[in-house]
Amino acid sequence: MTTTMDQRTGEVTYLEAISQALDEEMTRDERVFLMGEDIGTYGGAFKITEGFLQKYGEWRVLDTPLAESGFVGAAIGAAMMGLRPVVEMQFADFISCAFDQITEVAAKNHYRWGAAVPLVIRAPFGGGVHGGPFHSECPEGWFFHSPGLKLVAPSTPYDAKGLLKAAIRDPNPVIYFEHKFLYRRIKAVLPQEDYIVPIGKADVKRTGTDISVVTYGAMVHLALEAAQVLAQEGIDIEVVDLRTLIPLDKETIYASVRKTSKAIMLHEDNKTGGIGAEIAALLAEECFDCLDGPIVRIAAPDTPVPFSTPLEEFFLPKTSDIVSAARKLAAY
Amino acid sequence: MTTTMDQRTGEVTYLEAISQALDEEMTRDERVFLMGEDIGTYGGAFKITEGFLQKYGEWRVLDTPLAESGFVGAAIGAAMMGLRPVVEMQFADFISCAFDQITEVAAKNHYRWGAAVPLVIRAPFGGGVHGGPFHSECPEGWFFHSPGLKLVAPSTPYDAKGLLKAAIRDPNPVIYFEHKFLYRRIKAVLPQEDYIVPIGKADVKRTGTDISVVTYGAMVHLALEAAQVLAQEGIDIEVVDLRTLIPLDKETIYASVRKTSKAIMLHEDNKTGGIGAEIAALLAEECFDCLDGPIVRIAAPDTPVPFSTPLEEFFLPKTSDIVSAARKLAAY
Amino acid sequence: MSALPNEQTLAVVEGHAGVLNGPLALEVVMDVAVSAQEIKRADLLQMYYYLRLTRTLEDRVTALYRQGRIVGGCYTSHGMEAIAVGYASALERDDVIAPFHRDMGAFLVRGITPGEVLAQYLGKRTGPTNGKDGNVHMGDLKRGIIGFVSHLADNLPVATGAALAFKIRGERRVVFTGTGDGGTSRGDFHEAMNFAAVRKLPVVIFCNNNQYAYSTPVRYQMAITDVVERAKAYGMPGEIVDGNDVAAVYLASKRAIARARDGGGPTFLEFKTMRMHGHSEHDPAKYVPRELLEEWKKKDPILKAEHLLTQLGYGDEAAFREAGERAKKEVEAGLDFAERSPLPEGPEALEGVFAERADSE
Amino acid sequence: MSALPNEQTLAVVEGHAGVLNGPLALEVVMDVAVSAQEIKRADLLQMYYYLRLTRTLEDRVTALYRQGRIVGGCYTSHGMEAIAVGYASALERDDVIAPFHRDMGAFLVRGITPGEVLAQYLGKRTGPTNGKDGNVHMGDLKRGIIGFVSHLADNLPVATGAALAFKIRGERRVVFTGTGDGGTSRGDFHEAMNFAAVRKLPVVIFCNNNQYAYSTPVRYQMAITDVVERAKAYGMPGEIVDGNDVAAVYLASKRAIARARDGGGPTFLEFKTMRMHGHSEHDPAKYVPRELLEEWKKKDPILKAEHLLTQLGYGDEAAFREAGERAKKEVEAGLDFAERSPLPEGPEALEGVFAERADSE
Ligand SMILES: Cc1ncc(C[n+]2csc(CCOP(=O)(O)OP(=O)(O)O)c2C)c(N)n1
Ligand SMILES: Cc1ncc(C[n+]2csc(CCOP(=O)(O)OP(=O)(O)O)c2C)c(N)n1
Ligand SMILES: [Mg+2]
Ligand SMILES: [Mg+2]
Repeated sequence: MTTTMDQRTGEVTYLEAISQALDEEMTRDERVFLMGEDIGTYGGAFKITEGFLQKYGEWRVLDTPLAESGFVGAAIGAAMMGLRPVVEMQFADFISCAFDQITEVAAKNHYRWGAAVPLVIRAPFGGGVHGGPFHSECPEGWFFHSPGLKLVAPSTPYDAKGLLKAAIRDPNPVIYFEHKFLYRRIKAVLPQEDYIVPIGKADVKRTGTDISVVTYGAMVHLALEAAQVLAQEGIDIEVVDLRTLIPLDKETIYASVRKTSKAIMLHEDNKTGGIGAEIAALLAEECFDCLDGPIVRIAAPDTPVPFSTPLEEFFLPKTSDIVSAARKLAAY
Repeated sequence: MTTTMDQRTGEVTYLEAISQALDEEMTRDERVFLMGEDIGTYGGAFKITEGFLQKYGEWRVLDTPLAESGFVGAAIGAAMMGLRPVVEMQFADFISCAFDQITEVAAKNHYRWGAAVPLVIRAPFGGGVHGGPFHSECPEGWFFHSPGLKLVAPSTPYDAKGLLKAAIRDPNPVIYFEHKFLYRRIKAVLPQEDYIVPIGKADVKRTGTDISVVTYGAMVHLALEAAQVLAQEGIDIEVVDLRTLIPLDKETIYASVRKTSKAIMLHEDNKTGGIGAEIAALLAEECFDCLDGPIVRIAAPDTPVPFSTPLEEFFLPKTSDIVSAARKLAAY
Repeated sequence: MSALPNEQTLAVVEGHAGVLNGPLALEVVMDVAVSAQEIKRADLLQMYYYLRLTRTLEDRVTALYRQGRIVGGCYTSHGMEAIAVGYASALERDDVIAPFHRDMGAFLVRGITPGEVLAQYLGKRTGPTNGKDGNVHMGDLKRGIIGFVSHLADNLPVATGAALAFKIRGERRVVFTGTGDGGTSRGDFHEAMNFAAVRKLPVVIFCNNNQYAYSTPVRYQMAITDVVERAKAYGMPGEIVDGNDVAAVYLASKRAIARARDGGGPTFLEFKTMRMHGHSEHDPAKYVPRELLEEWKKKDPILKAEHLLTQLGYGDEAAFREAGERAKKEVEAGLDFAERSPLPEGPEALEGVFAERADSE
Repeated sequence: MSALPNEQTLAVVEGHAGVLNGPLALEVVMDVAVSAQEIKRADLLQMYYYLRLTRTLEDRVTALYRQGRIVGGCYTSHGMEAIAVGYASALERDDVIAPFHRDMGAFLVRGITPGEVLAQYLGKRTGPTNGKDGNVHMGDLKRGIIGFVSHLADNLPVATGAALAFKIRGERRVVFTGTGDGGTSRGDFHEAMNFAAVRKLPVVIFCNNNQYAYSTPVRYQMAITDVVERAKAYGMPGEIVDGNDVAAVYLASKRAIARARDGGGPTFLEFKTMRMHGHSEHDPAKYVPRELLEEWKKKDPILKAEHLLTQLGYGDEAAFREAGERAKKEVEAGLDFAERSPLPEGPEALEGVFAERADSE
């Protein structure tokens, strides 16, 4: 199994945290099983399920034909019959091929005729990995606008493990956005005992008094970096990590902005129609009185993710973008 | 042909305006051709292309197999080879089956490798027709967050005709959202001569000084109705009809809100992550100084479209919702 | 009802295929009668009743539609009732179906009552979807029915997944699903057929080939005459079955179900039939040649079943009339129930987007 | 290069199928040689050059990848070069291709230079996508190449649409497209095959059956051995072709192209081959049995072509060496060009989302 931790520090990577969650849930609950392309023999394109086939056998770790709509549909059927499928998109980008099954079948079954669909779709997403337009996408914005789905996007190994366990135990279809850039770049010591991170709870990753930066996924780390820079200038940033995108933890967001009176929305997804728009709209409606400045959005521009390094670097939000936006907003 | 007008008044319906646009463009430009389910022999589920098969022949009016991904993909290919395909979704709801072709192929080809895709997808959308969860959807929110697509959504026969012509002449993939509820419910006298409504230009359907209602599609008519009620109370509503959803006409929106200082976003699509969120976010960032009250959103709740009449009536935004929101906002 | 050997062959049900192209001939009915002897008298009579019940119920729906009392789509199985009645009757209680929009008989056989169906059509809270969805868009896991999704063929992958669950758990349960000739053109048909075959899943997939998809004739849908050709391309056995002969449907389904239950994997069944009404009740279907309808009228599934029952000595005119009256009573009682049922209240629109817990918990 | 009659049959190319299962035997090469006499000497020698050019270029890419100078995916056609070189050589200038990710030879034959390919890999502004996309994700309508989309089989419907445009305009142009054994499992494969057949479009659709899709062997991809079985299910002729024999690929493609051009509709070609490297260059492919690779190494397309050329008296060791050196020079010059080319500037990321005008205007 890849779920080996650093012997010296006891730390595991974000990637290993995901493996651990899958492994523990499969051991805990024999209804949990996995489907996807190359997840068995090969252990998955990112090796998250390495060793799982040997441990759980080929009927709990199914290598599927190359057919995202087909295997997501199959997962829906298995879920309705009482199993707990976790399917892997090889890259989140290919989720477009299963879009119809996710939005029209999985998302609507319970509302329409009362059938729960306890399904988890793992979607390795995001850029910064030289993947180009089809291996770097952030598709969460589409599903954010599809009632009936829950969406989570962890930023740390702790959250990655806890949210995946919570997703597997949830009776609804959950899309689990795992950021590829973080896989091997961040580590943490995780609790020995079983834990979950509840779906629907944001987490203040840094408290501050001047500006709230509301974000999720890999961008949390940029926000924290920017906060360090800004702290030296006396600007005290609060970093709200949404963790769950649907259902949104409005209370935590509102509480933060009521305190700071200023807000920056930050995401790697395209700007127009992104999740930042919704949160800005909520604040402009529900917290209008407490706002002391415009609601600022920092996001990728409205283009596909370009391949070449200078283009991708230009495309992705940067720490410096946050720093300069925060300076302007602080001075407002 | 269905494109016959009322002999007495010279008026045509919204539906007939669409037919006329298709007919005139097919006559004007022999590269224009149609594909879709049952559009030939049957003239389309809504009879928009009635008589077209006889007039233009079976290679310009193609009844396709029941395969949205396949025929949208084919339209992309034909468009790249120099034709001007217009495809019909029988109901906008089935566009989910072609989602991958639209977002990954049509939308990205020009950015990725410079290939223009002059394609129009007609999507009969919206509720109020007792269609239930699969014949009433408003899918525009998904495509609003897909760089590379243009989106239009006319509210009047004039705009319906002019925008469809502009869409057909545009070198990019355009999704044309035609509201089923309006098909036979609104009429107008149209110009004799050829005209287009330019893509990217909003239209102030009613000028007013107190509150801007920013909306599109069938909701424009609700906003106008509400404005009449509110006028009697001395509240003067400005109704901004977006007409084009992408690219947004930010100037017209900003100019309206700079004048009124108060804004209501109104749409029939689900609230969370809808187009109203983006516009609210734009206003909260770009027009923050001119706002004299919270930005209010009126939209359908975050559920599928329910079938039964009392449920659907509850679900859809109503004139009274606008009236009461405007009253509150006016008093703010 | 013995299981057939698992031959991986493309077989045409002996003696039935001939029925398809000629008018109803006595010799053919004789052939059917021979194999129909495998079916218990009571089972066959019950299927006959369900044919009558389906017809009566759907005719009632059509009448209500014409009176403007039903809004939205009205898709009936008029002239195709034998398919759903036949296959649903061939299943065991613990099996599961994922029907398509011309399978009213299957809903009824599995225990959805005419009253519930009418309540569904009328948008009442007592319908299987509590007014959330309409007409044939209904399901109920407790009765082993996966709810129909408009998007054609979407439920085929879903059905394979239900079968996968049975296979993973080692349960001897079978899933029965299908779509129309039009629905076979969708990618999801392909992905489901392929996955079922690769994993040898206990699922039967049928095509109701009623020669039209809305106004589109089969020749614009596919460049083959028999959809069953496709089975072989997935490495799956397939059969052509006379979809208007409830006994033939029942027997072919039984064989396929037995094969699936015994670990022999999926089967594809092509039920040949004809759509006798418009696509939905609003559609006069002028695009269908009158002669074609005339020809198929003679092959009406109820007529056929009566011939067969007479042939076998299981029923006579009196029995048929009695069944018709019983069906009528049941439907009228159902309508009464539906009409007296309450509509949902507006705010119920907000309920049920998310599940609080899964059904199996 | 005569067009074959339009028989709607499932044919195995005579004398070629045998090559697939045994080691390279002289008798078989003889057979190929017989039909290969149909091919002009110069054409065959040019194909040989493109085989060498493809191999040399991709080996260079692999080396650059190992040196860490290329980031992202590196999908090569190592051991499968004959397919793309063969089919692209069989097309006319005005025809169009929609290649998949193992078709480097087709890009080269249609005029994308090694320099452009390397610029593309290095993210330079001089690559066919100006740095917007990477590696094999390139296209250029001016050279009749529809750009590859990662999402496998997505370009199959697109290719049918290009063919439809030719049919609508009455042009005698043909589209050639295909995908891998894995890609055939996608719904879009089905929808494209079906549409092509229903409308008898001038398109040739191939499957590069290299026995694996990433780590997934064909038996987990489909329950049939020969993908060509599927052609029949759409009412389309199909052939199995030795994908390692450039002459066989060329001749089968010529026949299919001629049929399409003459209004005979689409053909499906299954090119049997073997993926000799990992899925992408990062993948050691330990899941592939060593013996399988040993066996297929003997069937290397370059080796095969050399046998054939020798057999026909069209070339000898010296000529082969000369071609190899020429290829090497061309690739090195290309690398020089690519390395000296500028990277795009950051703000170019914002350009090109929308077209200002369509290409045909
Ligand atoms: C994906 C999709 N596209 C379009 C439709 C609209 N539609 C509903 S039924 C139908 C025709 C179905 O034909 P067929 O599958 O042959 O079934 P039949 O109605 O003939 O029984 C169409 C086009 C749909 N339901 N789903
Ligand atoms: C729709 C889709 N899903 C997943 C992938 C990821 N992926 C890229 S190549 C590949 C395997 C392709 O196998 P095959 O079609 O046999 O082509 P080969 O690489 O063997 O030539 C996979 C799974 C993809 N590109 N597209
Ligand atoms: Mg049909
Ligand atoms: Mg392969």
